[in-house]
Amino acid sequence: MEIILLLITLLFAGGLSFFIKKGSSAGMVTLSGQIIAAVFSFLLCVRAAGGVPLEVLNFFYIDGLSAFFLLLIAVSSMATAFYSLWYFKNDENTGFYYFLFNIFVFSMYFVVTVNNLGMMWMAVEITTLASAFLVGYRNNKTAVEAAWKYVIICSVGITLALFGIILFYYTASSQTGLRNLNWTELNAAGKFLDPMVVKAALIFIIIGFGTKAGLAPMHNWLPDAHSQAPTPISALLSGVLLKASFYAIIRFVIIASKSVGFSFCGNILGLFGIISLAVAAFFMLVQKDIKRLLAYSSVEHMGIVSLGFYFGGKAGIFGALFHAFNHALAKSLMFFSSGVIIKKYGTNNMHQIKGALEVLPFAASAAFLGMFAIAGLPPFSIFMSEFTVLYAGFKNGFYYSSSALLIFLAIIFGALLFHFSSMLYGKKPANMSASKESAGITALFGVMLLFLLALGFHIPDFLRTLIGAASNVIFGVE
Amino acid sequence: MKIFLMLFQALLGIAAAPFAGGLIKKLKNNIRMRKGAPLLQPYHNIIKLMRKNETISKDASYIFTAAPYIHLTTAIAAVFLVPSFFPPLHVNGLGDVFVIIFLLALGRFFMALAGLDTGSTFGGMGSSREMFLSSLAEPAMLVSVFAASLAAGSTGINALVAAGTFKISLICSGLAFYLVLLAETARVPVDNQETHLELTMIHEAMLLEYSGKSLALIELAGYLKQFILISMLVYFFIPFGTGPVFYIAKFLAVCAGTAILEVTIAKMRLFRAVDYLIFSFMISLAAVAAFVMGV
Amino acid sequence: MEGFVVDWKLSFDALSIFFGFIILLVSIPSWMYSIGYMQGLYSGGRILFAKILLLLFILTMFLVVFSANALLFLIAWELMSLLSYFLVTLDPHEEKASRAGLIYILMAHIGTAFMTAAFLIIYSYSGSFDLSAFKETCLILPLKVKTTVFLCFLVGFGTKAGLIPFHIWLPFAHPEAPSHISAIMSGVMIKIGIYGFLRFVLFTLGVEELWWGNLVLVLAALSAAGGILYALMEKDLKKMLAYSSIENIGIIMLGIGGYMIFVKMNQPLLAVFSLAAALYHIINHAIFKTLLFMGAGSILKTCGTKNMEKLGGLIKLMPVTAFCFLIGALAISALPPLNGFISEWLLLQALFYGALAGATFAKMKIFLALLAGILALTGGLAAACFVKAFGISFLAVPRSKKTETASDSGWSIKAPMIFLTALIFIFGLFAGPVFKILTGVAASVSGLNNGAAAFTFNVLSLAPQEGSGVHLNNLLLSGALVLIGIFVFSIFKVISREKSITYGKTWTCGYYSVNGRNQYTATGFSKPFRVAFSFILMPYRKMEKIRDSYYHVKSFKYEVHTKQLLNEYFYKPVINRIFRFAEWSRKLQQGSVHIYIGYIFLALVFLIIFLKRF
Amino acid sequence: MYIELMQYSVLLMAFSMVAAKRFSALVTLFALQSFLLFLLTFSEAAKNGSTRLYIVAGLILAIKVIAIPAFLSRITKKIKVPDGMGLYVNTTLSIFIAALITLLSYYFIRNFLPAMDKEAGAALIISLSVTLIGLFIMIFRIKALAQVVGLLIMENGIFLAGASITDGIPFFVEIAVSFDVFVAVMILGVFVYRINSLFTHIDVDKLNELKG
Repeated sequence: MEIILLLITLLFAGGLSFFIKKGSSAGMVTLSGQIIAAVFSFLLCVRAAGGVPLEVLNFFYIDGLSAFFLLLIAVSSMATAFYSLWYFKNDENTGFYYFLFNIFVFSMYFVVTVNNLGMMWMAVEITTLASAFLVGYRNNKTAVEAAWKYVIICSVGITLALFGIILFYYTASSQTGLRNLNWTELNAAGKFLDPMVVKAALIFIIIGFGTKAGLAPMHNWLPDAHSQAPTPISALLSGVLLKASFYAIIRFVIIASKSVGFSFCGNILGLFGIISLAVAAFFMLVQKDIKRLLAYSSVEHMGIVSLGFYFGGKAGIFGALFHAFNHALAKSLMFFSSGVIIKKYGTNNMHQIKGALEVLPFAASAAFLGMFAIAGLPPFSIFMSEFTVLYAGFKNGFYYSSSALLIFLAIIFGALLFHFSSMLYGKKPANMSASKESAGITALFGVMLLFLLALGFHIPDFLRTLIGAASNVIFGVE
Repeated sequence: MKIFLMLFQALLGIAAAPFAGGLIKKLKNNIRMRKGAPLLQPYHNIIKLMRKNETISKDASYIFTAAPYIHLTTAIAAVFLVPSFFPPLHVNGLGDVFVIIFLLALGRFFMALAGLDTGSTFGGMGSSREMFLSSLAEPAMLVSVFAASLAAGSTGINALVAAGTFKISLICSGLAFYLVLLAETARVPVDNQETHLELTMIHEAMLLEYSGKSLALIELAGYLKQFILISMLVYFFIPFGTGPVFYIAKFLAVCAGTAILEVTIAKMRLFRAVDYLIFSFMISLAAVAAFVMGV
Repeated sequence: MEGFVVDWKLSFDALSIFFGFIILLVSIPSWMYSIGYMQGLYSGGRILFAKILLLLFILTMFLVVFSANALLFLIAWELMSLLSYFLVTLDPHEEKASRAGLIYILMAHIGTAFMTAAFLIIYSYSGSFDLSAFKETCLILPLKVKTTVFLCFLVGFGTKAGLIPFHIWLPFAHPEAPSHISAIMSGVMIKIGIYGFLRFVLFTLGVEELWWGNLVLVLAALSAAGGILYALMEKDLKKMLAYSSIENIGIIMLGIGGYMIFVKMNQPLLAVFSLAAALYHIINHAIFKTLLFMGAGSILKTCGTKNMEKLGGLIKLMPVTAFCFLIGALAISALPPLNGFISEWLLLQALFYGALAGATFAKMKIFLALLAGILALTGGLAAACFVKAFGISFLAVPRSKKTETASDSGWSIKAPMIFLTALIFIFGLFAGPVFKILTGVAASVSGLNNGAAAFTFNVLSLAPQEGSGVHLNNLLLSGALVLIGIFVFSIFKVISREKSITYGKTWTCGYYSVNGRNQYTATGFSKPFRVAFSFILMPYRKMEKIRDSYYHVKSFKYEVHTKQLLNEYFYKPVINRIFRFAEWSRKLQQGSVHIYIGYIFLALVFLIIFLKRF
Repeated sequence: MYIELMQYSVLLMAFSMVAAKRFSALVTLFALQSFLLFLLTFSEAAKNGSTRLYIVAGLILAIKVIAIPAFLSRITKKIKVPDGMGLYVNTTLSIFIAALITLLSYYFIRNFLPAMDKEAGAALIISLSVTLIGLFIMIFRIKALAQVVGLLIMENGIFLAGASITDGIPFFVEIAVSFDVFVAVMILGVFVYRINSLFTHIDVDKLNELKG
């Protein structure tokens, strides 16, 4: 039941914040809405972590996997809502923004909870449409351009995905006379599906949803959208949206693996994973725009996640899921902190930002530590997940791709450090003066860093069991 | 008892060392159809210098004053280590042939510092060149000794002295050692003791600022060093006949040879000296190779 | 297998304790030094920050040394690099420091990547990160895997230790760091790399083939000779010290490589001996390198420069620093009777007896003789290098205004230096007992039969092999030296009693005055070496004359630089290639949405065509 | 029999859209194509008289045949842009490429889905090629609106697949999808307005501020 309440809450919050034009109060409404939603999703997680999936009116279906992604969405959207308060504190009538924000989050919740794959497809499309206006929110040339590319490319991808879904449905209905697109039933019918059709379908699925999940070479919308959207939205995009659409891929992979075996799906994902890593590595080296830099790093991390699936095995899956979670945290932190810097310096161009450590001690150090976190240095948790993925690679004998992963990680680390040390160190511009920073935001940074640190040393049993349940779903363990 | 013998031998060495220098000079002059200074001239010089007052640069520090003492001290200590008049007298615990090399290096280190101490340009130039040549000479010397000790089966002085059979390896290493000896004692193909042109000086340039007693110390130390090296050559690389007589004979022979060599060949440019030293290094390696082949 | 858990298992075997001791030995004086050094250089808050960082840094080093779990080791290791990076870039205004830090941590990270690979390969066989489990697994690893792992470890740990050719970060990071940090980094941190090598290659992986040892020896020789050569070219005091660290790492690795080949030549006794010698040099280098960096630091603090060409005459202005630096210089140039001499002597003995023993390995004899030669060359160059360092920066006349007014710093800077100077003497004179302990350590960790008894003739003297009548009793030797010294001194005092000493201008063959400008310079001092070794150093000169008329040259600028062979021909080109490729790849994304959709189309077509391949 | 005919004519429409130079022609052709789909669905509905399919057919008629073309042509009136939609490759080559695409989909279906029965396979080939042709139009037509139409063509192709190889994907999914398409087109239309107002043109290939 919670899920319905959750969604209703979001819709309600959205509507309310649409009607109260006033920025701050709308923000408060949204925040509270998010918090309530988060509470609900925590409840759901707790229930689903047990391993028994919840079915609500044969429409929503929440098992370990969905629960895990619920948690992910809940955490980052809550944090983002909080951050938006600070980000928009000076602008008036941001009601529309908050409305879209809620719809966006709503649609993502919808994606991970709905049972019917057709509906899931639609929800993913809605995420695009809702976030389109958010990306184009600043409504200047570049923003509109980015939004246009975003919508067009994602729609194309999604449409291809629909083709894949139809193929799935075709074989299901022709082999087993299935009359609907419910995941549960498709999954049950999984082993009867015609492998060739499934393979064909899977191509379209992975390319389709992969476009939205930011896998290279379908990733091109991503840096534009991330760089042009308001910072909270960038955080949400790469923190949650990418994972949500990767969730869609996973759902289909689960079905497909029943008939064509896991390795086939894994191989395709692995291919895209490696390409994403390579693209990210080289584009990050010569990047000028800080938000684009972070966007590419998202591409990289999605690549790592899909590599986790490629390497497979319990380790690989665990690593991939855990990595998705860590990345959501760390990347949001990165966007938040660099958002602060950008607001202060008034530019995205990294060559014009110098001596940030002096101007904004807290935000800058948060950005610095977060940078080391997403670069995968211990003791931050991303190191752990990357390490797990790597382990899976070496264990299952993928020596070349694991070595490639190591190399690209090194290059990316170099690129990140190169850019950030040039931004944070050095003399501050003459006209800049060290300003006091908002305590709330600093606290937020502190909390997120703490999370990253703690997860690096010990994964709480709750999360562990949740991920375990998720991977059980993936392996089809009942 | 042994200790006293050693002391005696050391004193004897100290007393005899300048003579070798004088001898070589005399021979050289005779070969050049000159009369030359009397054989005992080195003693005269040292005593004369002792008598003189000393002038020290006011820019110099205690290094400048201390260096000659340290130089001489290390030389004397080395004299204790090498066998000279009475062959196997070496006291265990004073280390081995490598230690001799390290000791000489200590003295050189301080002389080079002293050269820099007064701020005199020539001093600096001298010490730079000195360190340059010595650092290149070191490997050759060490490896030649290495080869000899391989033949002897130990780096211990006594063992080295005891090992006495002619082998190609020994000849090669002996030759290498001799080349190094010439370099280390500032002899002609590398350096020229008799030059009076500062720019061509190597060893002497370091000492330009010295006068009086200190200079005496240094000259004595120099003679000692030459004595040590020649004794090492005689004992470790020319293995026939033991006993003082043979020793002195061989010693004088080496001096004579050196004198002849010095008058017959010309001094090299500084950077040709590099090739010279590398050549001797190569010979010493060849000695090791020969030893491996058992010849 | 649900994610990795870090378990904080620690182990305290002889090796770990030995390295823990070294960490203490260096970090306590450095801590004390830092108190005096940092005040006045940084603001109060930053000093506190630096202190906390330093504490954490030292703790992580302990963690690395004592961790009995490879994962914990890895985490602590990377943490160590990270903290030291923050310490190097302590002053956020220093652009140079941040760049140096960048190179440093990037290299460290690459090294860690290799280690990670190696660990994971072993782990995928062993299934546990426990070191003992690792050890057991390594017995059954196939040779190919073992070789891979060995090479990974060599690169990984070699990078941290600053072994040529993985050393490039070192001459950047060490000079830029605050001096006490440079001291700790050069004194201990790079030794932690050695520790990793010992722990994981020698005592976990085991020495599988002879060529492993040979490879290590060759790299070691390269590091020793190359390091000191580049050090000799430097006129920046701290950079020179950094390079000489590379040299000393090379010397240490000589001992370790010796161990590796002697094990394969089944000479357990010699192996232990050579390893112990290496350990001895580790201690010694820790002591005198820390001391020298402290000296350089106090110069930097008072004279505001670490460029030798601007120093001079400091022996009168800062006597304590000068004396300590002199002793350090003597020790590092391996001159008797100080500690550096002992360890190098031991290494020479190890090489010699190796050459003597390996009857069945004929060409090893020549190889080892060559190595001995290179060691000697290194010694000679080191002596030259430190004659230059001390002579130019402490002797003669000051070369700059600021230097003329220099003076010794406070006690918190002097005391640690004096302490370390004392240590140099102690570890030099009481070589026998120390070496006994070290052989014990080496024997116990290597599990080879304990030859400790054989190596010390009596309590005080060293003996490389029983029966070979070679003993070195350093106490005796130095006693003799002192006695002779006193003897000589008194004799000559007596002889020339009534002679007077006059103090005058430096003669310089009659040149009218000696001042800061016409003294011999560091660059001039190293000129012959630069010419002789030009095939490695590739010197080049920049000259510019500014003349106001044809006849009158107003000002004349002349610089000599040397090229870094490796940087010029390996690192820079590779990095440039990568950047150029990246620049080129930007063309793929020119902003046209059509092309982007085209990519999707192509991906689709590709998969459709190659569907059967997956 | 006539069902196949209609399917093939849908493909024909796609080809003619590739050949189209002017935007108005494109819209008209699109309407026609949608109308064919409507006929297909309607006949299906008539055959096995299910109200579900009737509703779907009505939806198609309402949205794809009437609403969207009207909306699009309204936009074209609103924004004063030349009617030509800018070709990267001229019509001849375009048609050639479209033919290649058809061949590709033929190869794909015949090679990888041999199990499929004959007419279903044919239908799938047609729908896939229509989809890919839509993609092609999105790639090789410059103006923004052309891209919108290309997207719609892809939708049509997929709808054809859904209608012909399966007996229509589940009902409310279908409704949702068509509404979704509608919304998408609306939003895209809005963005076309914005682009026009900001850039005073709708040449999407001139939107290349964001690089690398």
